[in-house]
Amino acid sequence: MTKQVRQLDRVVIRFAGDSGDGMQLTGDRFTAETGAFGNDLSTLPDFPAEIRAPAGTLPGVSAFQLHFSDHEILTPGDAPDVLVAMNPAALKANVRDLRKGADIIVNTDEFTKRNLTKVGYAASPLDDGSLEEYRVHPVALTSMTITALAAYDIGKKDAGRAKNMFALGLLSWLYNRPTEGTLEFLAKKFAKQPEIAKGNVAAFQAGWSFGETTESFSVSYEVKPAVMRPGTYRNVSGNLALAYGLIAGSRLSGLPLFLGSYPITPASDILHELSRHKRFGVRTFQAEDEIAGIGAALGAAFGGALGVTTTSGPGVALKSETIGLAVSIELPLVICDIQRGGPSTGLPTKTEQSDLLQVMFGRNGEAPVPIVAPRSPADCFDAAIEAVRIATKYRTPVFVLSDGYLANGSEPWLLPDVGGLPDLRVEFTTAPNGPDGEFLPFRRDPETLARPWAVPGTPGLEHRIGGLEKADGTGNISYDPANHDTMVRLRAAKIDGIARDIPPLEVDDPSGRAGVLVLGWGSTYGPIGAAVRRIRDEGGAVAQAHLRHLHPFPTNTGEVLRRYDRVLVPEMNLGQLAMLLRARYLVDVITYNQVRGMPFQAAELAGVLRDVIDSD
Amino acid sequence: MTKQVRQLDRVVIRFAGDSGDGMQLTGDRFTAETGAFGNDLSTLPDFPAEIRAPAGTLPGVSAFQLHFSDHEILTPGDAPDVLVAMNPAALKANVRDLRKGADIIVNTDEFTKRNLTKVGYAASPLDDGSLEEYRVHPVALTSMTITALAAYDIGKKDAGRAKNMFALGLLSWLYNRPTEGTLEFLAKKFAKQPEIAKGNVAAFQAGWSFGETTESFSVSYEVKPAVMRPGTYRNVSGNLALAYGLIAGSRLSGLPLFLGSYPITPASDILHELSRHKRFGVRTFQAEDEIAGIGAALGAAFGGALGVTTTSGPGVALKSETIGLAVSIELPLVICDIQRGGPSTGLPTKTEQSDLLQVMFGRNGEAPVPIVAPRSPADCFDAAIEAVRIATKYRTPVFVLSDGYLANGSEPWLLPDVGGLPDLRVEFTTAPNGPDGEFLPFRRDPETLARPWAVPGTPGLEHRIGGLEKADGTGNISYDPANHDTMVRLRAAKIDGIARDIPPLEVDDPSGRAGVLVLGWGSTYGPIGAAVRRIRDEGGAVAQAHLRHLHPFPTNTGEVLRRYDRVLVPEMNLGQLAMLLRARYLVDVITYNQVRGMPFQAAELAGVLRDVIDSD
Amino acid sequence: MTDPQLHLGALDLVPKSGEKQTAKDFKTDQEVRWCPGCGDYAILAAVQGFLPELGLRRENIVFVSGIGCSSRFPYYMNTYGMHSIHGRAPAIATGLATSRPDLSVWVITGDGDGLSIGGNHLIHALRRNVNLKILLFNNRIYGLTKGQYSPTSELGKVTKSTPLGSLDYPFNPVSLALGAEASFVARTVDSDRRHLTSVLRAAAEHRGTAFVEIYQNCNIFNDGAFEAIKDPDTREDVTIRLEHGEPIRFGRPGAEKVVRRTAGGGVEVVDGTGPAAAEAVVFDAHAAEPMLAFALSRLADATGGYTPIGVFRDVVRPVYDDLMREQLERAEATSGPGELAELLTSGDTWRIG
Amino acid sequence: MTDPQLHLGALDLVPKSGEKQTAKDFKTDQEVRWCPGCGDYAILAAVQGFLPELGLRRENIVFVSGIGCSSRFPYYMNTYGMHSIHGRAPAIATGLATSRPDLSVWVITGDGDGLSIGGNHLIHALRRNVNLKILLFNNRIYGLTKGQYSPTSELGKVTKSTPLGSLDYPFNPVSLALGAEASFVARTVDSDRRHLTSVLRAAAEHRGTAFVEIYQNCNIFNDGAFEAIKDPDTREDVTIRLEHGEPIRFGRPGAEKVVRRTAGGGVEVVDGTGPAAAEAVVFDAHAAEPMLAFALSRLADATGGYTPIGVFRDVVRPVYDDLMREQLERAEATSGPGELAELLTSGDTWRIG
Ligand SMILES: Cc1ncc(C[n+]2csc(CCOP(=O)(O)OP(=O)(O)O)c2C)c(N)n1
Ligand SMILES: Cc1ncc(C[n+]2csc(CCOP(=O)(O)OP(=O)(O)O)c2C)c(N)n1
Ligand code: SF4
Ligand code: SF4
Ligand SMILES: [Mg+2]
Ligand SMILES: [Mg+2]
Repeated sequence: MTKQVRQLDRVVIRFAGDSGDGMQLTGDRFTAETGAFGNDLSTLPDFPAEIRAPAGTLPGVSAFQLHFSDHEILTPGDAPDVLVAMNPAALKANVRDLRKGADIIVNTDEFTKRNLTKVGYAASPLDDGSLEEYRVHPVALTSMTITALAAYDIGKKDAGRAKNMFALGLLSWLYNRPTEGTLEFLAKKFAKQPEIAKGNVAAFQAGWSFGETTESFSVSYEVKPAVMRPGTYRNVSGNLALAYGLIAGSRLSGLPLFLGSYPITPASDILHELSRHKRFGVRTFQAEDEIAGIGAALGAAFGGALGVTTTSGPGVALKSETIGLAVSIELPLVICDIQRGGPSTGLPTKTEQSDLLQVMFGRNGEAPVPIVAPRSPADCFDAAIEAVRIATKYRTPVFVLSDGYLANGSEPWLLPDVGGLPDLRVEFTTAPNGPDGEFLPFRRDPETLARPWAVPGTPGLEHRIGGLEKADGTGNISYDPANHDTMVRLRAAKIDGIARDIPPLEVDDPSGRAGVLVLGWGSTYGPIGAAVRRIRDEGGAVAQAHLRHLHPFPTNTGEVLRRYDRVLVPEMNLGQLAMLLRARYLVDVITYNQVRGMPFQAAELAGVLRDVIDSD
Repeated sequence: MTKQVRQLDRVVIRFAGDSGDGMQLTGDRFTAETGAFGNDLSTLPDFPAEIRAPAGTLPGVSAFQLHFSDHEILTPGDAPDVLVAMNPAALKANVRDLRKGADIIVNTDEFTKRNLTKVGYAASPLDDGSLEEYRVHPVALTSMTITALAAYDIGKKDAGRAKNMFALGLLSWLYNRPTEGTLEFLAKKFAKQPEIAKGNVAAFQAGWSFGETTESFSVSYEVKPAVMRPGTYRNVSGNLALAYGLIAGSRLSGLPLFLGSYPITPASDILHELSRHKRFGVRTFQAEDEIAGIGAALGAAFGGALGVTTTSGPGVALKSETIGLAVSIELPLVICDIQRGGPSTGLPTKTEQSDLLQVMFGRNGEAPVPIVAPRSPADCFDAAIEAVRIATKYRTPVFVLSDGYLANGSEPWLLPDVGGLPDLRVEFTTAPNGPDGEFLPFRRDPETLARPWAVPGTPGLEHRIGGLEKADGTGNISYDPANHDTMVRLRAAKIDGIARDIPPLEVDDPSGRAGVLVLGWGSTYGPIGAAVRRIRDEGGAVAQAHLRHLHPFPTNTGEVLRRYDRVLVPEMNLGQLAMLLRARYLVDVITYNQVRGMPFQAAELAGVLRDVIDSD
Repeated sequence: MTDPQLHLGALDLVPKSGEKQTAKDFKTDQEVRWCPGCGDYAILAAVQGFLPELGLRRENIVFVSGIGCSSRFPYYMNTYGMHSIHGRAPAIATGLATSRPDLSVWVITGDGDGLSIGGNHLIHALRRNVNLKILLFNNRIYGLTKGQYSPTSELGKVTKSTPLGSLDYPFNPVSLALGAEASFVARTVDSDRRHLTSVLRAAAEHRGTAFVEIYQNCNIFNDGAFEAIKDPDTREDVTIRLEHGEPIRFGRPGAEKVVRRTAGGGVEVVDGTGPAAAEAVVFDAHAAEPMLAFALSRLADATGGYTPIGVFRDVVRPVYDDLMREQLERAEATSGPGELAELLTSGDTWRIG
Repeated sequence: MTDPQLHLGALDLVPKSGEKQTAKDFKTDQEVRWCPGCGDYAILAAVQGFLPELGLRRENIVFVSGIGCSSRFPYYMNTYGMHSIHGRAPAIATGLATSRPDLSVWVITGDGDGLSIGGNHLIHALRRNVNLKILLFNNRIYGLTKGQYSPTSELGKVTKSTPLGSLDYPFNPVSLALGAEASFVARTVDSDRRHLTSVLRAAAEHRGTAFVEIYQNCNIFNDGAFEAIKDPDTREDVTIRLEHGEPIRFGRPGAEKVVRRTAGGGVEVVDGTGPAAAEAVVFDAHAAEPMLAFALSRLADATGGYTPIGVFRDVVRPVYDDLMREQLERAEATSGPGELAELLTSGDTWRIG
C-alpha cells in the first residue's frame, strides 16, 4: 500500500540516545541526505562532557538536532517536531523541549523496569498517559534490527548496535530522503568489515520498509528543496570551515601553516582536521601545553611561517603572557578561541560568548590585539582568512573568536570560487631599510605602521627582538621614558588604524522606519536573524546589524548606534560587547543576556524585541 | 669657622652613581636620618633592570631621589635642587632633570678621559661651561675618602668603596641631619668586619668635616621638622607595608599565612620580607613558577590558611587560569599585582598602571574578582588588610593592585594602634547546613552570598569541589542550562554586593564651588594631590577623589561623577579606569595619560588641571 | 639545616579513626561516569578497599586531581577532595600538605595531566619531597578529549591528532621520576588488585612524595595497551616483580630469567635456567642512589620489552613540609611568637608630639 | 613510521658560508651588560670563538633565550635572535626549528629559566629530540632577580628568599635530562675554554636535541659555587673527565682514582693506584640505554662530591623535525600537492541551479 505524502515547509528533528548509540553519526547522515536533497538546514549537536557515562543514565544522553526546510533558515530550531528517543533517559532528558503535538519515536526495547527506575520513572511514561500531548510511536528498534540482521553472521550484540541505522532508515522514509549517500558511506566506513557493512545496510533498509508497512505511520512527509543561490554546496561545521579557512589563508599568503596546539574541547577538531592535510605543507605540533603550543607557533612565525594556535577559554588564559610577547615583538599570529561555558573548566561541551573581554584585555600592560568573530559555521572560513589578512599585513596577533555552537553546528556552505579569494601574498624584507644602510626592525610602514618582517636566512638583516621595551626604529633595548610612551601609543595606533581597512558596519533595515536596532556578534547571528524575521513577518520594523570585527570597531559603529532610538544587544554572557560599546560610544544600549550554555531561541528573542519595540 | 645656616621649607636631593656605588643605601640612610629629624618626606629609587651594567656606562646608572620638607608633602618632587653625581654617566643621565640653579656635587676623581668618552662627553662638562646654569661643586670624593681611611688597614680598593659614606657625611652636614642613626647602622651592618665599620664611619665623618671646612660650601641649610600628627613614625616602602599588612591580616583573621610566590621585579621583596617572619607562622613557598605559586596558595586556602600570592603583570597573566578556578570554587585568596611597565617583559623596574583591565577581565568566562588599590607606600598596609577582609568574608580571590613606584618609594608612616585594627576573625563551618542534615557547600549566606568554608579535618562535612559548573546548593557537577545561568549571576551578584560593604567615594572639595573633579586611583594619589594643592594655592577650585575600590565601585561613584561639569582622570596607562567609568556611568570623563614608566610630575598635572578648568 | 625529623612515620601526624571502616565508607552518592569497562573502576575499588587499612579519619584524607577521565576520581571518594585544573594538582596539593601536616593528601593524575601539561609541577614535587602520594593513571592516551596521543604513547601512534603516526619519543615515567630525585617510585597495574594494593600500602607508609605509575586500560581509545603484561599467556615472561632484598628473577617455571650486571655498567636480562642464575642482581629499593632502579626502568620501553613492576625506590629523605614546620617552630622557640605591635615598630622609628 | 633519515648530519641542511669567519663576525654593537667578572662573559667569548669553526652562514643561525642574566645572550650575538619570555625558549625554538630545517637553532637558558619555570618545555624538547642545541647556564642562583635560590641550589642555601636556608632538594640537571630521554647530554665549565669548546663542538655535531649544562659563576650572588672543580689545588681530585671509549680514570698523578661497578648494580669511585685500576669501567657515550651515564651523574651532587664533565650521552635517534618533514614530503609524494579547490569540494557536495 502506498501512503499519503504530506507537504511541510520545515521540520525540526532531534535524535537522542546513549553516548554509545551513535546519535551524532545518525544525525550527520540524515543531515548529509538532507543537504544533498537541497533543503536549507542547520544543526546542533549536544553531548555530555563525559566520554560514555554508564548506559541508560541521564548524564549519558547524547543528542543531535536538525532543522531543515524549503526556505532559508538560520537556526537549528527551537522546539523539535520529532524526537527519536533510543531509551528512557533520552526521553526524559528531551521531552520537555518538544512542541505540543510533536511525534515521539521511542525504542520500546529499552523501556525496561531497570532502565526506567535508573532515571526515576516510577511507571513507564508510555503507559501512564504523561505523554498524551504528543504523538508517540512505540517501535521495537533493537529487536527488529536484530531480526533484520539474523541472516548475517553478526553477533547479537553487534547486530543490536545497528539500531541507529534502523532509526535512520525509518526517518529517511518518513521524510522521503535520498539514500544513496548513506549506502555509499556505510560501504566506505566498514570497507574492512564487509559483514558489518551489509548488516548496517540491512538495518537501514529494514527501517525504511518498516515505515512503509507499519500502521503506526499513516503518512510520510515531504519538504521541498529550498530556493538557494546556484552553486556547489556542502554541509560544513564551524571547526571544519575554520580549518579550511586557515589552509586557504596559508595558500593565499604563500606562508606555510604551522599549528601549535594542545587538545581542548571544543577546539580539538581543528587540530585533528589540520593534521590530515600534510600535503598542503601543514605542520601540526601537539604541544605539551597551551603555552608551548603558542610559543612554537610564534617561533615558527619568527621563521616566516603562518603561525596559528587553537584553543578554548582556559587555554587562552594560559597563553596570555605569550600573546603579550607577540604584541611586543610584532609578529603575525592567529589565535583561535573556540569559546565554551566558563568560568574555569565550566561547561566544556556547551557554548558561550564570555571570552570577549578576556581576549580584549587579558594581558599585562597595554597590549591591543584585533578580534574577528564568525557569525555562522560556514562563515568561520571567511573569518579565518580575514584574521590571516590582518595578522600578516599588520604584523600582529589576531584573535578568531568562535564558540562551541559554531564549532559543532553545521549548515550548507556555498563553496567559494577559489580564484576569487583575496590575494594575501606577503613580502618579507630582504634589504636594509635604514638611512645608513643598516636594518631597522622597528622602522614602520608609514601607512599601516607595520614593522618589517625579515626572517632568519636573510643575509645582512640579522637582528634580535625581545619582550623588553624597544627603541623606536632600531628595536634596541630602551628604558627611555619618552620612547616607551611613544612605543605604547604606536602599538595602539597600529591596531586602531585597522579600522580604516575593514568594511563599515552594515545595517539591515528594509523598512527604513525602524526605531530599534538589534546588534550582535558571533554565533547569535542565526537566532537574532530568525527573531528579526518574525517581527518583520508580523509587520513590525526592526533594524539588524552584526559585528564581524570586535577590535577595532568599524569606523561607522558610533554613528549607527546613534541613528536608532534604542539599541538591543543580546549576548550569551553578562554583557561584554555592551560594555565595550558603552565605554567607547557612551550609548545606553539595552542588554539581553543568557548564560545557559545553549544558543538563544528565536521565539524568545522575538519576544524580547517586541518588548523593546513597544517600550515607549 | 662656623658657617651661616639658611632656612629652607623643602629640598629635593638626587643621589646618582654606578649600580655598584651604593646609591640606594646612601639614599636610605639619608632618608632614615631625615625621618628621625621629623621632616615629612617622600622617596623614589630608580635603578636599571641589569644587576651591574659595566661601571661608568649610562645603563649602569642607579639613582635615588628624596624630597623632604617642613610641611606635609605628597611626592618625591619634580626637579631636584641637588644632584650628587658619582661619575660622568650619573651626571649625563640626570642633569636634564634639575631645576635651574640647582647644586651639583660631582666626584671629580671619576671624570677621567676614559670615563667621559665612555658616555660620549667630548670635553669635560665641568670645564666646557655646559653646566653654567647650575652651581657645580667639584669634590674629589674617592681620593679624599682613601686619604681619610689611610689610618685603617683597609685596601685602597675597599677604602674607595666607602666614598658613598663620604658623600652621605657631606650631605648630612649640608642639611644639618642627625648622625647617630647612621653610626649605629654602620656598626651593626659591619659588625663582623670591625675594620670596615671603622673605615665607613671615618669616611662619613670626613665628609661631614669637609663640608664644614671647604670653601666650596659657603652655607649649610636647615629644614625644620614638619608639623605632623602625633604618634610613632617609621619610614616605610610600599612592599614592606604590604608585607606587614598581610601579616596583620593573618593575625586579625586568625588564619595562618601561606604565601605561594615566584620571584619577579618589583614584587620579590614581599616574598623576601615575609620569609623573615616565620615566628608569625608565616609559610613562604618559592614555587617553580607563578602557576604553582598561586596553586599552592589556593591549596592552602582549601585547608583553611590565608592563601596569598605576589607577583607582577606577567605573573598575573600566567595565574589567570587558576584565578578562574578560585572564582569557581569560591575560596579566599589574596593576589598582589605590583604593576610594572608592559606589555610583555616591558620595563621591569619602572612603574605603570596598565594591569587594571587585565586583573578586571583576564580570565575565561564570567569570573568577577574584587580589586583594591593602595594610594601611597604606607597605605599598602591598609589595602592589604582590606583585601584580606573582603577575601575571607566573601570567599573570593581579591586583587591588591600596587605598582613599582609604591613598592620601592617610601614615606613616613604613622604606626597604627594594633588594638584598633579591624576584627576579621573567620568562622569555619563545622556543622551540616542542609535541610536533611547534609552539608551543602554551595548554600550561600543570604546576606553576603558567601558559601560555607568547611576545611578538611571537619568530620561530617566531607565534600568535593572543582572547576566544572556546580549545582546551586549541593555543588555537585551540573550541566543544567538554568543552573549555570543562576550560578553565573550569583557569583556576579556576590561581588557586586560588596559595594554595600565599602565606604562611599569621598570627595575633597573645600571650596564647594569646584566645577572640575579629578579622579584617580593607586599611586597617582601623591602627584594628583600635589597638583590640586598648587591649583588651590593659586586660588583655583578643584575637587579631588581617589578610588580605593576599583571593583566593585563605591555605590555613590556615579552620583559623584555627575555632580561635576568635567571629570579628569589621569592614569599611567592609556585610559583603563576611564573606560570602566564610561561603560558603567556613561560619563564622558576627560583622560590624561602618560606611559613613561615614571610617576606624574605635580607641575605637569597642575598644568593639565588648569587647562581643564579654563576650558570653557 | 634543621633536623629533618627523619624519625616521623608517614602518617604519624594524621588523626586515626576509632571506628572500623569498610570500602563502603569511602563511596559517595555520585554516579560514577567512566565508560563501562574502564580501568579506572578497578583502581577506584582498590583504593576504597585499601584505605580502611590505614584507619585514618575520613575527614583528614584529601584527594586532589587535575583534569581528565582519571581526574574525576575525587568525586567518587567520600573524603575531602578537589577536582582542580589541568596539570596543577601537584602544586595545589603541595600548598595543602605543606600547611596541614594532619592531612593525608593524595594526588590523582593522568599521563596527559601529570606528564604533559603538568610535567613541571610533578618533577618539582618529587624533588621537594612534599608529603604527597601521587597516583598517575597511565593509559597512554588522552581519554577525556577523545583520544589524542599522550607523552607516554609509543612512537608512531596513530590517533586523531596523528593520522600518520606520532613523532615524539615517549617518557618512561619511572625513569623521569628517578631523574627528578623522587624518594619513592613504583609501578603497578589496574587489573592486579593484590599488587596494586601492596604498592598503595608501601606508598602510604612512605613519608615524603610517593610516585606511583598505574598502568590503566582505556578500553575506548587505547584498548589493550598493556596486554602483554595482562595476558595470562605472556604476562610471566615479561613482567619483572621487584622485591626488595631478593635476587631479580622472573619468568615461568622452566623459562626463568634473571637480571644481571653488564660490563658496560648497566643491567640486562638473561636466561636464568643456566649458570647465569647465580649472577642475578639482588634488588635494593633503599639504595642511597637510584643507579640500579634507573637501570631497571630502562628494561621497559613504551612499546613493551620487559616490564618491572613494584617499588623501584623507597628512601628516607628530609620532607619539605617537615622542614618548613621545623623552621617555624624553631623561629618561635628562639624569638618567641610574633607580636604585631613589635613588628611594626621594628627598625628606625621616631615619635612626634 | 617513516624513515628517520638517520643518515643526516647535524648541519647538513644548513647553508655554509663561503668566507672565512672570525669571532669578531659574531659580535654585535650592543653594550654587554653583565656584571664585571660574570662567568657569562667567558661563555660568550667561547661561543663567538667557536662558531667560525662551523662555517655556517651567520644569517642561518638563531639564538633563542628566555629571561635571566644568561638570557641576555642573544643581544650580543650577531645572528638572528629572540630574547623571549621566562622559561619558554625551548617551546619557541621547537616551532622555529621544526619549520626551518635550514637553520642552526640554539637555546640559551639558566637554571631558573630552564629548570624552574621552563622545566616542562625542557624535558619535552629532550624527549622529542628536536634539532636544537640547549645551553643551560647553571649558576645555582637567580641572578637577574637579585639572588633567590634556584632548583639547582644546594639544600640549606641561605638567600634573600630563604633566610634560614632552602628546604628543597636540588635537581641534578644531567640526571634529569637522562631521565627525560635526552639523546645528547653533556656538562662543562665556563672557565675551561678548551673543554667548553670541545663540548660545543660535540653538541653542534649531534643531530637532535643536545643538552649542555655549563657551570657558570655568578660572582655577585653566588660567587665560588664551583670552586672545588675550578681551584687548581682541588680540581683534579674531584673532576672526572669523561672520554668515550676510555676507562674512567682521574686524579693527580700518584693519587689516581677509578670508577668501577658495584655489586648493587651501580658504580663507585675507588683508589686507582692499587689493583682496582684494572676494574675501571670503560665509558661508552653511545650506549643504547643511558644506564652508565645516569649512574655516573649520581657521583656528583649539588653540594660537591665528584663531578663528571664532558659528554655523558650521545646517541643517534630519529629527530622530530626530520620525521615531520618526511611525513609532509611523503604525503605530497603519494597524493600530490594540496589543491585548495579540491579540498573544499572533498566530502559530500551537491549542486544547485
Ligand atoms: C588548560 C586545559 N587544557 C586542555 C584541557 C583539555 N583536556 C582535558 S583532559 C586532557 C587530557 C587528559 O589526558 P589524561 O591526563 O591522560 O587523562 P585521561 O582522560 O586519559 O584519564 C585535556 C587535554 C583542559 N581541560 N584544560
Ligand atoms: C613570567 C616571569 N616570571 C618571573 C620573572 C622574573 N625573573 C626574571 S629572570 C628570573 C630567574 C633567572 O634565573 P636564571 O634563569 O637562573 O638566570 P640567571 O639570571 O641566573 O642567569 C626570574 C624569576 C619574569 N621575568 N617573568
Ligand atoms: S575514555 Fe577511556 S579513560 Fe576515559 S572513561 Fe572511557 S575508558 Fe576510561
Ligand atoms: S648577577 Fe650574576 S649572573 Fe647576573 S650578570 Fe651579575 S654576575 Fe652575572
Ligand atoms: Mg591518559
Ligand atoms: Mg641562574
